Formats: sequence, structure tokens, C-alpha cells
Amino acid sequence: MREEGLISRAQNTWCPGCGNFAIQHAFKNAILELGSEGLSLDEVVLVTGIGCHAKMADYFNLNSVYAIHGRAVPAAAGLKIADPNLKVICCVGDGDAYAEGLDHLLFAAKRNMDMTIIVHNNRVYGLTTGQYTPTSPLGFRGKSTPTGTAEPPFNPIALMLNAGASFVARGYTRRQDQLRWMIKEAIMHRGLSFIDVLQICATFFDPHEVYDRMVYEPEGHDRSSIESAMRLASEWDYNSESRIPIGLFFQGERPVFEDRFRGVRPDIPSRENKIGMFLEGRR
Amino acid sequence: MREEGLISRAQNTWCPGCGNFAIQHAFKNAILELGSEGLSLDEVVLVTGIGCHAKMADYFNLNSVYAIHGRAVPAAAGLKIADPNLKVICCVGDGDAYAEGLDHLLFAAKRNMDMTIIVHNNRVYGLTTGQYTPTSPLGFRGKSTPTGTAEPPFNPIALMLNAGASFVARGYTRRQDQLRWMIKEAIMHRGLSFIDVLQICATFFDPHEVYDRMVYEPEGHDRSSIESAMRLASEWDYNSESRIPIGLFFQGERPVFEDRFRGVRPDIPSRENKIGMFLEGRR
Amino acid sequence: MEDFSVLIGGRAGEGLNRAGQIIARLLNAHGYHIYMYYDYPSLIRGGHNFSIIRAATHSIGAHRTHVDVLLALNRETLILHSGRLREGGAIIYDSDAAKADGIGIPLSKILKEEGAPPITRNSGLIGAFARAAGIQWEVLERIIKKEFPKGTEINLKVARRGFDASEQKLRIDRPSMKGLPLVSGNEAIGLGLLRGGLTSYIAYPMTPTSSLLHFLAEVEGDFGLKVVHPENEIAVMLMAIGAACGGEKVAVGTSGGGFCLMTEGLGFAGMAECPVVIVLGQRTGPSTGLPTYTSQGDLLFARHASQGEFSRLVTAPADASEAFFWSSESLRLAWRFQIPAIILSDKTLSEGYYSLMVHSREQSSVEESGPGNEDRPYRRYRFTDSGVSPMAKMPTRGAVVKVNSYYHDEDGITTEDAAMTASMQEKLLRKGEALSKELGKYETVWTHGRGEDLALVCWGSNGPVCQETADILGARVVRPIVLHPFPEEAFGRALGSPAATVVVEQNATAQLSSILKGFGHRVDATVLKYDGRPFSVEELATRVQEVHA
Amino acid sequence: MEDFSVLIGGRAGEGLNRAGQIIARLLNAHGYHIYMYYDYPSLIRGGHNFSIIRAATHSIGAHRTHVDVLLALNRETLILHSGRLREGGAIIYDSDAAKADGIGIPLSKILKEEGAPPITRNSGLIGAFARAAGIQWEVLERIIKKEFPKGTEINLKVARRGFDASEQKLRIDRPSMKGLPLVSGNEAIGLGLLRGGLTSYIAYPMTPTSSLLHFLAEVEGDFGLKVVHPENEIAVMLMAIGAACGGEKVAVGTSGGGFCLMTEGLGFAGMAECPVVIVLGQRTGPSTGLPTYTSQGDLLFARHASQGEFSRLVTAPADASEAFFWSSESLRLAWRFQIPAIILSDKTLSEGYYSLMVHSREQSSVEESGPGNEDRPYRRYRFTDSGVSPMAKMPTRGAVVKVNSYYHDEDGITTEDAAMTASMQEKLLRKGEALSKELGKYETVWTHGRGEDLALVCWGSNGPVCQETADILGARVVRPIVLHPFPEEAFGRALGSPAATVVVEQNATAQLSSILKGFGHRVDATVLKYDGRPFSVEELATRVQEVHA
Ligand SMILES: Cc1ncc(C[n+]2csc(CCOP(=O)(O)OP(=O)(O)O)c2C)c(N)n1
Ligand SMILES: Cc1ncc(C[n+]2csc(CCOP(=O)(O)OP(=O)(O)O)c2C)c(N)n1
Ligand code: SF4
Ligand code: SF4
Ligand SMILES: [Mg+2]
Ligand SMILES: [Mg+2]
Repeated sequence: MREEGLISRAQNTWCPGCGNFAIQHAFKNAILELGSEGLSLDEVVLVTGIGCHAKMADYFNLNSVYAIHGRAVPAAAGLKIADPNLKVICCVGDGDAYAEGLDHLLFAAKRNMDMTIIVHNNRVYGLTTGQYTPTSPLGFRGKSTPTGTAEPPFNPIALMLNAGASFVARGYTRRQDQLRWMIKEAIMHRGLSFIDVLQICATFFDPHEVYDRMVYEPEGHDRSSIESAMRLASEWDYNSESRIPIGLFFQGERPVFEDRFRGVRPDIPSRENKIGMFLEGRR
Repeated sequence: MREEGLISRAQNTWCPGCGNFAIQHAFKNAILELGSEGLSLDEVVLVTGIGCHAKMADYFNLNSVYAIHGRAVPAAAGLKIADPNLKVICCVGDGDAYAEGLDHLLFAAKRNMDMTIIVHNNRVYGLTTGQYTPTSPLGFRGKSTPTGTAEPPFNPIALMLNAGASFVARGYTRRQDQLRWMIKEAIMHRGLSFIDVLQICATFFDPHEVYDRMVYEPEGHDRSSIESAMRLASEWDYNSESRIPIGLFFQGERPVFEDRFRGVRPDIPSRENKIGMFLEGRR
Repeated sequence: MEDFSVLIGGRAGEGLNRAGQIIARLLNAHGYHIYMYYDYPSLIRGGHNFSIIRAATHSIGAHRTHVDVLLALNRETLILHSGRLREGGAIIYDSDAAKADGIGIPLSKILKEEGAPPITRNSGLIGAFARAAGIQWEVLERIIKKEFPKGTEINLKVARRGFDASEQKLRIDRPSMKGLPLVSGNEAIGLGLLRGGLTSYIAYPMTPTSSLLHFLAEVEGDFGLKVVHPENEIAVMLMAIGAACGGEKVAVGTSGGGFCLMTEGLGFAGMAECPVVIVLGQRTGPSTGLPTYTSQGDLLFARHASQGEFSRLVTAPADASEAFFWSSESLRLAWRFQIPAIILSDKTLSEGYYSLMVHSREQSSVEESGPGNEDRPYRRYRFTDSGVSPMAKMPTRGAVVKVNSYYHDEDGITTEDAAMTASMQEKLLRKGEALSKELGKYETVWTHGRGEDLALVCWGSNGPVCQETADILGARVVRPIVLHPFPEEAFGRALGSPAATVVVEQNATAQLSSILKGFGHRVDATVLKYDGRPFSVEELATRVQEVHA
Repeated sequence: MEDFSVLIGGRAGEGLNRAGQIIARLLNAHGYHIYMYYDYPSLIRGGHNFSIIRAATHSIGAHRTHVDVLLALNRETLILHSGRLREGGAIIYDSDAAKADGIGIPLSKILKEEGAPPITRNSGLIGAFARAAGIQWEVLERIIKKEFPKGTEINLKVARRGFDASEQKLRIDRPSMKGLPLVSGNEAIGLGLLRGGLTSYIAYPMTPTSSLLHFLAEVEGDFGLKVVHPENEIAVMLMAIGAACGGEKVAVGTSGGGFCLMTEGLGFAGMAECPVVIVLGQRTGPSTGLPTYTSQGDLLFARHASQGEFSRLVTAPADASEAFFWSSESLRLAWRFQIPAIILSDKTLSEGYYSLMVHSREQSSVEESGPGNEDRPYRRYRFTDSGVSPMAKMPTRGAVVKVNSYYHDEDGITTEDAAMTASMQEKLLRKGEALSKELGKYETVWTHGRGEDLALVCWGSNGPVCQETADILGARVVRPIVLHPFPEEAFGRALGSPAATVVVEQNATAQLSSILKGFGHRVDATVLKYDGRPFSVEELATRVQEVHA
């Protein structure tokens, strides 16, 4: 199937102007570059939740697990347990990963599993036609909250730093080059890579004017320091109209959970024997 | 039933020496004091998960919801939505609240619901006989990890600060007075109160020697500053043998989610009319 | 005309659902009974959407294969649906987008000339339709004004242009008069719940019940309702249980995937005797399946979900009118017996539009069973003959209310005693018997027709299409509305002994059929459909004739 | 003695389960068939625990009401269980804790004198028992040495003191010889899974399958297994699916509450055709219920869990030997047909100890169906006659493997097409037919006895107790081992036409019975038990006689 190129024959059904196109584009180029640098595309698996973002699974001629809403991350973890060498990338939504399945996200960070999580953070439920998500601003009027929400957003960058992710970044769909670069770095990083991508939703929530005005790439930021990363993270609370730093906030090194399964090989032929010995001991 | 006193007739089945007794004791005294200060005990509801800790629900002559594993917090949230005046206290376990139902904990903090969450953090699954939990130290040998875990613990204090809890504290079962005081303050605090109580499990994990040696009450700490609270939180990572600050880390003020339901009264008698009017508009 | 259908098609994001509703209103304004089916894929823009609006002088709740008028916003609509047009039917289309043999309206040109936004295109088509159907401009004008509080002017302008560019093709020979209220199935459910006393609605969005959440959130203020959209369906169910403990009358809504996540809480509600109503909107499964298409695949799951055994109520209304009635009653019965009640809807019912008939049937009285004075000390789980204990909310002055997911004694304190366990299990099931008895007062099985040759047995939203098919074939319809506890006696009486029984279901394994067999009923054939699309009348008639010559 | 029982009781935390196992070993060492039932409440210390160890010269898997020897670590044990002692039976008790008519052993005194820790008390009682049963010291010594690699000396000392203070009461007249291997039901399941090719086990602890997790974690290194205990059961199920995609042969274990949380993933596995084995250990529900007691309350839930319709395998082994066989086969069949397979265990089976007989029955061969060269381009969901497509793992060189929870085409790309939807639904169910055919090669229905008067029908861990009851009553037993797809033909053949059919179940609504009725079988009476305690032989015999005079 991949002979046909990286983009599959599936019909694209995102709205015109949707920020998902930008992520798709950056992702495609990142993969192509990694491919030309020697990465075997056979070993890439794209895992998604359910939502507009998740159509990524259909659109690429790559191994994919088009999972269920909120549960991409544990499915990805299972793949890594099976084969620690796989390059597993989760494309998840903000409703998906910050609401329905938040726990899994934090546990992937805690375990520092060697995979990449890209959150298509349009700050709205796109596919279910526009309800607030955990990163929608306070007072957001969505279809489930027509008079405005009564809860301020999470700061996922801070949460993931706290939970132990070893690569934490924020992207913006209208900063294509940086996004591509970040996705590449994330995939190559050994450990849990997390990118919160500010994505515009053309139909239900499009703050691109604010983003265009507010995003900036901090200079002289020490990426190896959790403290500086935390400080950077707290510059924007996903709510107020303040400056929004984008880029790689933190990159560190620590043991990877699935390494304990590296080299584990089930010795099937000798199993009958071992079972026999076990039972013998129980006589 | 409460005529018989605050402690119910249910037979207590905790192991001798269990840290739960200390929490029970502190809780009882906190409630008694609040009662004598005018709190109506009719308005107190104790909500628990499932685990050794959860037997609290049986042991008190108080309204209680002995819920299911990991799900005390959303049940408590439902009570608050029904009646914002209730004093709802969740006694939850570390397996319960940090593993099975972590997401709910964070969302309660995000919404700053006016309730109290006391985590009986014995850093082990007690009732299911000794498996590691999200706060067990790295390398913990439990029944599900006989060769030691491969994942470092969460720092729940930091996570909850990040998620938006407006009262964040750490207690220790062998600091009874402080614990009682903290529980009282937590209950009276308007907003989400969170106390992570270091509890010894006499049977499966008893680091009381380390705790006794390491815990201290920081002086001059500014409880109104999230930053200082974060700094304090990072002094101990639930893993290494370092000093362990206990006490109230942070207390702040921010809007409470369920306030939007204060004063909402369903006008049942006029309903037929309103439904009729609605339907009329649809002809 | 006594019975005719209009199909309007175009791309997602062009407001096809809305357009369909306006056409439905137009026809409703002439006193027709209306049914509208809306077909759309799971995406926000692009892709093919269409609505079939059917109007008839008798009560309906199904679409027909053949349509009388085809309104095409694009070429695809013509390609896909021209075959449906009955001989002599009219095509009205955007002549700037396609070519056809019919009334062409140059919509792009009109929009350009009027400086109108793209979303008004369908107003042009609606205008053209109105003229073609012989509907007076004034009627259309009134409805557009009502339906477009924003953008009224521009929509009126475009509609008028369409109207003027069109020509009369049909004759609506009914007087312009008020029809019945036109509501979606989900609106009917919501209104029914409100009527039954709903005070809180908690849900996480999921097709096909998202629009129930939206509707109730919209009317929250009017009805003193509390609407909450939490982090996921586990939280939804647990919050609902907590809210019920705090005295709310609460319902939740979801579809299969979310219902899976609620099953643990469902069992907790069963054990703890916390009432809750669950609106389960079925869609094509398994798993994510076809999110925006219909199914009746969750019947057995709904009956048996969660470990262990407890009483529950499962109903499957057939149309908006039944949904209105049974949503209200489900809530009342859930609270009366302190059990979970599941309303099995599906995409067809939830998102279809219907003319609502408010049944004059007597409603069950809610016997509010708060603790009396004789109940001191209060015992949440006091044993009674019916199994129903007095339910005190938290707080209740002087009462200690203990709710518990473990086996417990009458006070709600955990027990592991064998005898108490057995007694509590029996109490949980005794409530089911009491419920069955109460249900004896209701029309739990719906019947239609007289033919003794053939009985069509069906459930839920297949009711109306079976009714029409039965009329065509001279058959009878027997349809259980309550599916658990199964109204065996009423069903047996209703079924009688027809020469043949054919069960019609929107699933692949004939789930109702397996229930019927369990009660010893003969099933001669099944007619199953599992491609996500509801039966049309013609289709079902053919399918039934295939198995019953 | 051909058949006798020993009950040992005391408080939680005193090692009663362990003590029971040692007694079981002792008797096993004399070549008896063994069954041990362990009864304990949900707490860690205190409360009353007891084990009944039964030894017989024939194969057994149930306890009896009457015991021959009562070993009491405390007064409570005497109060609760003296009534069980058969005439002439022996009581051995801690004379420092209670008074009784029997052999008193001053355990506190002994422990004090030996400077032994409290946990060794039961060794004293075991020593006393050995002497009373006429077991030679050497045999006991050997077993204690093996069972207590730590604390051997002190346990030996205490045991010897008990031995010396006791007197012979019974006569074990069998030679000391090796018995069959003694394993718990969970160990049998674990070993069976390993035999079937298990490479990963993922679970969140929950009684009664926690000990399966513990066992597999313990042997992880020996078998090159990957054992993971994640954050919750949702993660468990999804990780398992991911692992299966990555080429693992994976099983998960849980009980009802955890299974609820897995149901959404179960449907995903069904739709995406990812094989997975689920060990579902039933306990007394609904909800948290009685965590440490038994039940057969989840049969219908297991058959119908998750929205929509897909093929699955549900088996319910009766004892360790069947559990060993069917765990292995479930794994093979799950992978062969790419479906979820549920092994329905319960507390009785999972935590009971049994003498294991390794059946020599032929195992099904796993037809590994990786893509051949003719499969280019690879299509994960290629249509085939059997419905089973070649399954390539990720990564497979040159293959793009697309797994999907939506309806999809053969490539795994999402579709909303009506015809493709229907075809995929049929594919999912066609695999079930292929599975049924394959199951035709197995003994899917177990029968015992010849009586034509009465057939006892049961399932799961009730098998052995029904067998003994049938022998007493001259009845037959018919027991389906496979419960889905229901082996209707084999069952019908096995049942024949007995004068009466009585269904025995450990639940309150007779779930198997309802399945049988659905297939048109007559059920004359049911014998149900739902207090969490398994039937003893005497109890069941009485209960059956009550309904079948
Ligand atoms: C268990 C479950 N609940 C709800 C849904 C319905 N659903 C599908 S997509 C979606 C929201 C998607 O929002 P997000 O994750 O932000 O993705 P986006 O569409 O914005 O890319 C929901 C609620 C579902 N499929 N499964
Ligand atoms: C859904 C579900 N999964 C698993 C269990 C089994 N279970 C009961 S208590 C418990 C762990 C309790 O640990 P923790 O919350 O730390 O409480 P503790 O016993 O230590 O106080 C588990 C896993 C359950 N009851 N429900
Ligand atoms: S709804 Fe929003 S996120 Fe979804 S495809 Fe359209 S623009 Fe993109
Ligand atoms: S197991 Fe641990 S936590 Fe549980 S009662 Fe015993 S000492 Fe307390
Ligand atoms: Mg989103
Ligand atoms: Mg714990």
C-alpha cells in the first residue's frame, strides 16, 4: 500500500481551513525526512483516538491503530511492550486525551515510555460539533455550555512536566517549520515526548488572531531545566490573553519503562518441559 | 443511628497497628470539634472508594456513600451539584485515587469543587494484599512486581497544585494533632481541599522509621504562594530518602464550580405549562 | 396530496438538517403529519448529507423509498437519488452546480446578486420548493421569520428569489392550519424527562444523544435544570448517582461506547438502589462503528450489563410521542422502585423529526417514599414486602443515610453474612416483581392491525415502518415497548396465535427474537438489517414478502 | 479412609490458606485426590477464615458439609463449625485459646517455649493433625521443609511439638506415594495460558484473579513472559489490544467491576479483530458485592458485553484440569479466529485447590496466519470464506497494517458505505460460525452418569458437586463447557430426553436456564444459590430432592 506514497487513498474530510491540515503536513514531512535519514517506515505505528484529529490514522499509509475515544495512549503502550523498537506516535485530541483519557496520558509520562504524543489541541470537541474541552477558556460557550463554562482550563504542559514526561513542547499549526522540526525531534527522543499543538478549528473555535499575535519563541531558555520549563509553562494559563511561548520546553533523560522487556523472548519450545517441572514440584 | 455516637456499631477489621486508625481518630475529632462549633452533622457526607481506607464509610455514624473503586470523587461531585451546602468529604486510597480514578481527582481540582479529599496514602494496595501503587517507591517489590517496579512515583501534591486545588496539604498518621487540625481546616475551606496523608500499612508497607526521621514542619512557608508551595512539594519526590515537609502547603481562593447551581430550583408545578408553551412554538 | 416525500441533499456544512426542518415546518403548517429522516456521515464539512421529509394525512414515522420532490444543492445529490424520484415527480436543483430535467434555480448567481452568504443557498431551494408545492409565500415568510431570528432579511430575499424562479408542480390541497408540534426524538425524550420531574441532566457528548445534551443545556434556565458535561462517562454515571443521593431526579445520556464505561456505575446504582435514567442512543456497532447511523444492536447488552443481578427497567419507544410518554414514566418508575431505567433509543428515533401526539394516558403517580416518623432510626435498606425501602436524601434531618456498593444490612453497613446476602439479593429482585406488577397498568405491548395470517414483531424505532408494512400486507404488528422486565403475559396475549410470526430488527443476530424464543414463542423468520440505514416502507414490505410468501 | 475432610479455622492473618495447603500436600503425599475450599472475608487481619481440605480415592472438586477432623486455632472456629463434625470425628484445638472435647495442644505455651513467632501456631496444629491421622513424622518433615524455605527450623520445631502432644485418631491406610500435582484454579489457568503460547499478561488486581497476576508475575522470568500491572482496567484492555497488534499472545484477568471497564475495549477488540483472552473471575455481585465469595452471576453479561455484535468465545471450566486445558485452547482459538475469548472462572475455581489431571486430548493446532506473499498489498481485513483474514503484526516488512474501530474496508480504512458495513458485519459473525465448526472437534459438553430419570444441568465450578450429587441420586449431569457460541447440537445430543431436567446455578436468576429455554429446552426446576458460598455435596443433594421428589 505504501508504494502509493505516504498519503493514503482515503478521502480527506476535514473542513476547509482546518488546522489539522497543518499537523498532517508537518507530520508527513517529519516522517519523510526521518525516512530519508534511515528510519524504517515499517516500524512506525500511528495510534489515534476518536475525533477529527484521529482521521490521521486513515490518511497515512502507515501502520495504524484507529483506537477508541480517549484510549490511544494505552493502546500505544501495549505496542511498545510488545516491541520496544517500534516508533509509536499517538495523534490525540484535547477532548480525547485531556478529558476522556487523561489518566493514561499522565501514566505514559510517569513511565517515560518511549513514544510520542501529539495533541491536536483545538480546545474544542470538533467531531461532536463544538462542546468545551479541558483547555477551552473559562466561560466558553459551547453546545453543552450555552451560557459559558464555569471551569478554567488545565495547563497540560505543566501537568505533563510534573508527571514525568522527558520531552515537553508546544507547537502552533501556523508555525509549520517549527512544528515539523519538533515532531522529528520528538520521535527521535528516547522517552515520552509530548507536544501540545495549538490547532485552530475553522468551524467551532478559531482564535488564530490571538495566537498569531501572542505566540513567540523564547530565547535563551534552558531546555534541560525542569524549573525553567515550569516557569515558561506558567507564562500562559490557556485562558488569559497573555504571551504564549512555543517550542521545546524541556528535554531530559531518564529510564524508559519498556526497557525491562527488551530482549525478553518467550521460550515456547521448552514450555512443556517447564510446565512439567512446575507440576512435578506440586506433587 | 447517630444517637449511638459518631462511631458506628460496625466491627472494625483493620490490622493492628494500621495507620488508618490514626486517620479515623483525627477525622472523628475534627468532626466532633466542628460539630461543637455549630456544623450540622446531618449535612456531612463521607464518600469512599474501595480499599482498606474505605471502611471509614462503615465506621462512622454519618451519611456515607461507600462507592466503587476509584470513583468516590465523581460521586462526591454529584452530591455537591445536588446540594452545594453539603459538607462532602472523600476518604480515598492511593490505588483508588492515584491509579484507578486519577482523572476525577484532577478534574475536581480543576473545578475547585467545595469538598475535601483525604488520601489514605499507604503507598500500597492494602485490601488486595500488597501491590505497588502510583506512589510506591521505584523498585517496590509487591506481589505484581516481585522483581521491583520500573516506574518512579507521582508527586500528587505537585499534580494537585497544578490542577487547581485551592487547599493542598500533606499529613502523616503519626502527627495526630496536625492531622486533626488539617482535616478541620480542609473541611471549612471553601474550594477543593486535598490532603495527602502518609499512612503506614502495618502489613504491606511500613516506612514509619523513615517517616519519623524525615518529616518536618517547614517554618516561614508562605501558604498563599503557589510557587513556594511547588518548591516545598518538590523537596520530596515520594522516592528518595530526603526530608519530607508536612503541613498546609497552599491555600487560595477562587470560584467554586457548583456555585452556578446555588439557588437553582426546579419549578415543577409550572412545568406542564412550560412544556406546553414549548410545544406550541413547534407547531 | 395525502402522502408525499421531499428529499433535499447537498454537502455537510450546508445546513441540510436545518433546511429539512424548515420544509417540515412548511408542510406542518398545512396540518400534515410529518416525519423527517436525516442522513449524514461523521464529518463536519463536505461529504453527502440528505434529509427526507415526508408529509401525510395520517400518522407516520418512517420514510419511503420513493420521493415526490428532489431538491438538489449539488450534482452528487442528483446522481445518488434520482432513482428514487417517482414518475412525474419534480426535481428542483441549483442550475449553477448541476444540470437536470426540472426546475433549475441559479443559486450562485442569486447569492452573488443579493450579496448573500453561502449558507443561504438552501433558502433559495426552499423558496423554489414552496412555489412548486403551491404553498403561499406568506406561509413561507412566516416560517422563515421564525426560524431565522438572525439573518432573517437575507434568507427571506434569497427564498423569494427561489420562489419567483420556480413554478407550481404539485398541489397541497390542505388548508393552511396548525399542525401538531414538530420535535426530534431527542427533544421528545428531553421534554418527557422534564415532565417526569427531571432536575439534573449529566452527559458526555456522543452521537446520537449529543443533541439531547444540547437541547437540555439550552432550556436549563427555563426549567430550573442543572446540566453538567463532565470529563467522561464514568464520571457522568457516578455524578448521577451522587446527585440522586443528594435528592436530584437525574438522567444521563450516551451511546454504546459511553454506556460501556457506565456499566460499572450501573451495577453500583443497582446494588445501592440509587435511581437513575439512562438514555442509550444506539448507533451502528460494534465499537466506534458508524457513529451517525442507526442500529438496534444493544438490546441484550442493555438488559444484562454489569456483573451480578438486580432489577432494571428497559423501554424502547417507537416514535417521539412514545418517547415523550415513556421518558416521563421511566423517570417516575426509576424513582418509585429505586432502580436504573434505560431508555433505548437509536439514531433513527433520536435524530428523526416527528409530529408529537401527547397521549392522554394517565401517568403513574410518583409515590414519594421519604422516611416517615415511624422510620426512626432511619434505615436506608429497610426490608419491606415490595423490596422498596423509604428513600431519604442526604441531608435528611436526624437520619444517617448510608449507601453502599457492598452487600450491606438494612442500615447500609457492609456485611459478608450468607443469610443477609441472600436476603439483600432477594430484595433487589423483589423490586423487579413489584415493577412488573406496576407495569401491568400500562400498555407495555403495542399492537396494530387485525390480520391473523402474519404477525410482524418488532421493537423501538421500527414500529412505524412495520405498521405501514403491515397495512400493505394485511398483517398485524406486535411490539413490546417494555423490554425488561419482559411483559411476557401482555405479549403472549397480544401475539395470540398467528399463522406466522416474522421478527423485524435492525441488527444482525436477531436479539429480540432470542428473547421471544426464551419465552417459548415460535419465530418463523427474521428480517434483519445492519447497514446503519433504517428500513423504508417499500424495502421492508419487499423483505417481509421474501420470507413470507 | 476413602473420603474424608479436614477443616482448619482461625483468624485472618494466621496463614489459614497456607496451612490448608500444607495439609492438602500431606494428604496428597499419600496419593489421595485433593480438593480444598478456602473461605475468608475481605480483610487482611482478624475475622474468621477457614479451609476445608478434602481427600478421596476418587477424583473430587467439591467440599462436603461434614468434616472428619476439626482443627481450631480459636474458640470461634469451634462455635462456628462443631456442628459439621461427623460422629466420631476428631477435634484438635489450641488449648490455650479454647476448651473442647478433643486433643488440646497448648500452642501459646509451645510458642513461648520455642521462642517462635505467632505465625507458626498453625504448624503446631498441623503437627498434631499429622499424628492424629497416622501420618509419619518424616512425611510431614519433608513437606514442611519444602513449604517453608524460610523459617524451616522453627516451623519444624513447633510442628514436632504438636505432633508429640497429639495422638492417633484416624488411619490413613494408603501408602505414602506421590499424588497428582496440586494446584489452584488460577495456577491451572496460568499454566494453561502459558501452554497455549502466552507471551504477555496484563492485569489490575481484583479478587479472585489477583492471585493469577501474582502467579504469573512470579514465573515471569522462567517463561520469558511480560507481566504488566497498569493504572486501571481500561488501560489493561487497551494495552492488551496494542500488545496483540505488536505480535504478543496476551491475556488479561479481572472480576466483574474491572470487566465492566473493559467492555468498551472488548468491543474494540471484536471490531478490530484483535485477539485477546479475558479471564473473568466471578464473585458475588452486583457491584462490589462480596469480594471474596463466589458467584455465577456474570454469564449473560459476558455473552453480551459491549455494543453491537461480534464473535466471541466464552468457556467455563469446572475444575483445575479443565481450566488448564481450556485456557490453553482459548488462547489458541482466540488467535486462530482473531476474537476475544472469555474464560469464566469464579472464586470457587480460581482460589480452590485441585489435583490436576493433564488431559491427553489433542490440542488444536494454531494455524498461524501471517500474510503470505500472495497477500501483496497486505490487507488487514481481507474477505475470506471463513471471515478470518491473514493477521500481520506490526511491524511486518513491507506491509501497512491498519487496525480500526470504525467500520472499515479490507485495507482497514474507515468506511460509511452501507454495503461495506453489511459485509464487515457479516465477516465478524462468519468467524463465529467457523469457530462453532472448529468447536465441533472438542468435548464442549461434559456428561456424567446414566440415569434417565433426572438430568442435572450446570456449568462451571458447579460441575464436580453436581457429579457427586448425581451419583448419590442416580441422576445424570450435562454440563456445557463452552457457553458461547452455545454448542446447541452437542448439548441437545448430550441431554437427550430425561424425565426431568433440573438446572443448578450459583446465581439468583437462573442464567444458563434462560439460555436453554431460548433453545427450546424444557427446564423443570432450578436450584439456585446466591449467598456467595458454594454448594456442599450434601446441601445440593437435599436441594435437588426438594424440587425433584
Ligand atoms: C466513549 C466515547 N464517548 C464519546 C464519544 C463521542 N466522541 C467522538 S469524538 C469526540 C470528541 C472529540 O474531541 P477531541 O478529542 O477534542 O477531537 P477533535 O474532534 O476536536 O479533533 C467525542 C466526544 C466516543 N466516540 N466515545
Ligand atoms: C474496578 C475495580 N478494580 C479492582 C478492584 C479491586 N480492589 C479493591 S481495593 C483495591 C486496591 C486498594 O488500594 P488502595 O486504594 O490503595 O486502598 P488501601 O486498601 O491501600 O487502603 C483494588 C485494586 C475493585 N474493587 N474494583
Ligand atoms: S470541525 Fe474543526 S477540527 Fe474538525 S475538521 Fe472542522 S475545522 Fe477541523
Ligand atoms: S493491610 Fe495495611 S492498610 Fe489494610 S488494614 Fe492492614 S495495615 Fe491497614
Ligand atoms: Mg479537539
Ligand atoms: Mg493504599
